[in-house]
Amino acid sequence: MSAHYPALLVIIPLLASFFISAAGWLRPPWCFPLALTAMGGSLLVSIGLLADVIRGIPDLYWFGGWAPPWGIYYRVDHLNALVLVVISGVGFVNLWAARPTVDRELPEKAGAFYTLYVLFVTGLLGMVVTGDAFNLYVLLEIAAITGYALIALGKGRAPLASLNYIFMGTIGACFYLLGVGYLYIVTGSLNMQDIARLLAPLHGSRVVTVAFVIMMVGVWLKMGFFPLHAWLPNAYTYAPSPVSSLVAPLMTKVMVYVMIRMVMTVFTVDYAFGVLVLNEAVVWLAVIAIVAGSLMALAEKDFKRMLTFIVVAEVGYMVGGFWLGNRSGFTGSVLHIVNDALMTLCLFLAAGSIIHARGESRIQSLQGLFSTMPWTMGALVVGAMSIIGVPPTCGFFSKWYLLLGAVEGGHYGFLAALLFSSLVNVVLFFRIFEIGYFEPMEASHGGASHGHAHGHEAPAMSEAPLGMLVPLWMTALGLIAVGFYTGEIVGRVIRHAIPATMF
Amino acid sequence: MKILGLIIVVLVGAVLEYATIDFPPLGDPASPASTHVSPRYIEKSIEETAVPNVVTSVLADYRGFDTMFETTVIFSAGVACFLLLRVPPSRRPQRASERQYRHRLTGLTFRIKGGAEVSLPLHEFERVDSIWTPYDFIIEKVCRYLIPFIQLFGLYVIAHGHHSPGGGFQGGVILGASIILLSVSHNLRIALKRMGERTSALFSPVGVFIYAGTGALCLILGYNFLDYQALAALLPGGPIMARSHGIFIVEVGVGMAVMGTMVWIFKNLASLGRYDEGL
Amino acid sequence: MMIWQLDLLILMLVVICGIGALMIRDLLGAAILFGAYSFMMCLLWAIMGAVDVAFTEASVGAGVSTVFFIAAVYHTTRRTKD
Amino acid sequence: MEDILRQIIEKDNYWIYITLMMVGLYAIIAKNNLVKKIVGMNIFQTAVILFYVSIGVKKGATIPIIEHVHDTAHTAIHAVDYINPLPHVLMLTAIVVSVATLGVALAIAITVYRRYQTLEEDEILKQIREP
Repeated sequence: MSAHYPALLVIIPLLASFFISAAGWLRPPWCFPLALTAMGGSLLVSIGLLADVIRGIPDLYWFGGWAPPWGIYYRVDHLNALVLVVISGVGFVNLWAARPTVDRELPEKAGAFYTLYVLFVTGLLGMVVTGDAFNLYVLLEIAAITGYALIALGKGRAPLASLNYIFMGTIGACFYLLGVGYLYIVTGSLNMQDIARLLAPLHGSRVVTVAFVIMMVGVWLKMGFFPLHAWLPNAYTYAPSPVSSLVAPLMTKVMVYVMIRMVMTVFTVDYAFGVLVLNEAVVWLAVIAIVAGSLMALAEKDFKRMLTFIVVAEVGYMVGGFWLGNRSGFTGSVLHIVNDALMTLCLFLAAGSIIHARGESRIQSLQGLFSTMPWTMGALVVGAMSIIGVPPTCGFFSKWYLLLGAVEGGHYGFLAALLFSSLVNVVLFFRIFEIGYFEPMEASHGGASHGHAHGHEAPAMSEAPLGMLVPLWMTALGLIAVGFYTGEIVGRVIRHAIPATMF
Repeated sequence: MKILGLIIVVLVGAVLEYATIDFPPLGDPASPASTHVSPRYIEKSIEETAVPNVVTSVLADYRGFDTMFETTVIFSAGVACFLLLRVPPSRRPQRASERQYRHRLTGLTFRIKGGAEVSLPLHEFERVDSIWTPYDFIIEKVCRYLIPFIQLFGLYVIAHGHHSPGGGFQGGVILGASIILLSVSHNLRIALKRMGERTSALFSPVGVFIYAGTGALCLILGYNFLDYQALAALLPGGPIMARSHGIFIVEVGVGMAVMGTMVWIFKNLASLGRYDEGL
Repeated sequence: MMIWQLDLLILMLVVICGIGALMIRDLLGAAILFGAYSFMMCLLWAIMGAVDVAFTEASVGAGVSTVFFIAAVYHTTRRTKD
Repeated sequence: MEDILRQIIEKDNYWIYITLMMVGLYAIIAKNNLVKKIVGMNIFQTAVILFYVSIGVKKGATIPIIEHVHDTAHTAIHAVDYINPLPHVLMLTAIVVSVATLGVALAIAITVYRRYQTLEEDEILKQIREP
């Protein structure tokens, strides 16, 4: 049975999404359980795949029984097995937290919401595991279209933000498709490893250079890398909270993975770092991304919007880490994909439960949160520690590898940017803790919590529903657990993913 | 903003033009694209899948996995339009603010404001859209007689995808366009009587499920996903004919999915999700 | 690519319909011109030998997407400033 | 003059897809009306499709449908006289994706109109800045 794992990984959620859509019309109460089995099934299959990869069983799957350059094939190696587990894990945990909000805001359309949710995760899983360049474009479009629709569900400026996301996302996807077309016209094949084999003699030609540049611009546009990030803050802020806590942790990280896969497998490392002398410039771009992201986060008055600018800065970490070109930089970047997905999920889930209870997310309105919502704020503290990079949590270890890579690569600008952004994160989150802890809730501030007349008595606890707290605390504990297992993850998985030629 | 746009456009155009210098000349038979992978498709298509139209055999068999996700893209667009636009019946104002009726024989139209309940002998009156389009005998009658033949042509396109250009997508779109023509020529309510929202909303998942289900069936029968040889156990003819039948089943699934989705998107777009007065 | 004058005519018509669809001030006109642009693209592909793609573009491009545009413009405005 | 024109049309007409793509990109960036941007986005996608189809063109080759008579001996089919079918398959996917994106973009444009009563980007931003 395990030979079919790569196929099952994508087919279970795909078939489930058809049943959910039909159940939305025939048996509405079945929608959530079906979505849960879909996410649970793909999580189990991805853990099985990771186990296979660690045991050294290479997973190759030929679709339709055709050999690779003619048919499409899935290839699971050390790099994408890890990302698969993270995606299905985040999808599964976030589904629990999505239920209260969906039941409250879209009771009749829950079937459609869960269908798009499961299709979004299917698109991401397929993108990570595919070995065919054009198949990656089709799955990119599935994840994109479901993302546009889910983001446009929000209130206020959400439709306009989603429309801008559509324009930028389509330009990015079309640039990626054009890059695949330029490679196809010169090599004649669409299979990633086949292209790499045929590209070897052509490394000097203009077409390959332009294909590389277009693909990178397309992928950077989709991941919100600094100069091309204009769509990201509005899209993730105005989206409904279960959607932003699904899209923010996953979409940008998977696009970073696609960039790494393209550079490592299709263009091969010695072309990207040897022939092209771009990596210095890209690391400086990443430095600008980190600094600008952190400064813009400082200037924000809205809590959720501040988190989106932290996501922009984190994208700068991963891109800069990879383009340093040394082993610890690569390890830090891949480890940061895993850690940052968990950290961003924890922060956005906390923001979601605050908005669920308080109704608004302006920083000024977060007074007295420690007394009214102690559990949520507890998890937020763990998430903040991880973003800042405090040892027990996983954020510290990936930042440690990035710093190591910066020192080894002799890139002190990147080093300074990492330290600067960590300090800014400290300021950001302690500002919120200060408002949340020290400023008492004014009696006049009605809101969800019914403050008593004489303010000094602690206002009653108006915690987010249990359905949102359990996943939040699972993620927070997951942050600490992943922190402890970093040695395992790096030693058994990431170390094998590093290409031999990387010095 | 316009100058920034111009600069970006000229820059990107220059980069793209710079690359075309190294392209193989247009239409050259020895270019890598037409010598590396595609000769096998052309030469082996009849041998392996007994389908003369090479595009259909590559679409549904060699690269069938792509097409399954492509049908999922269409399906997700249909669900997305429903999610964004559909106004659930419970939230709509109870009575439509203003309704128009036309007397069939004399052609007089009555506008009833304030949603008052009026008892009209309905066989003599017919409801008309608020933005009233003049009743046109020619359009209604021609479309009424034309639509069945368009649908027949759509089914032909799906069925004949093996031998002539066409297949699931084109046939599905033509079938969807026939329902859209019905809604545009008459009014949305007549189109809804012909194909209700529930039918079109169930057509698209069932269509894509036929595609993915055939693939899963091959998985259950022991072969790889979407390997139609496995269907030889169920269908007459050897493994090659099984592939041809597999491609046909998949094309029917795609046709159903695309038809259901096109009609579903049109209904949501044309009536802003209220399903009473549309284009 | 048989008669090159015919190709030149269709190429010019494609570019003219494309730019026309963007320059025209009335959105309904833009939708119609976009339908014409799709039909010209379908002719171009039929000449290039891509019959399946031409068939799809004719039915999907000229057929359905023009109706979607008109349905959208029907519910919004035809007026544009630029 | 004539052979120059012929050379431009026959030999390398890649300039056509670059012009269309730049028209589409300019429209997305510079146009003020949202529906005009959607038209520009669609032109941008059709330009990429045109590039892929022009890869598959083969001089002196017929359409990729093999007319074969069932009973005659299996005459050898050589790939030179049939057009490359692979770009056509890829572009069926791209056309379907462009229609799906068009449907979702128009649905969102309608919700934007219902909320702000205008499709002009500057008027919408003015409404957002002073509520």
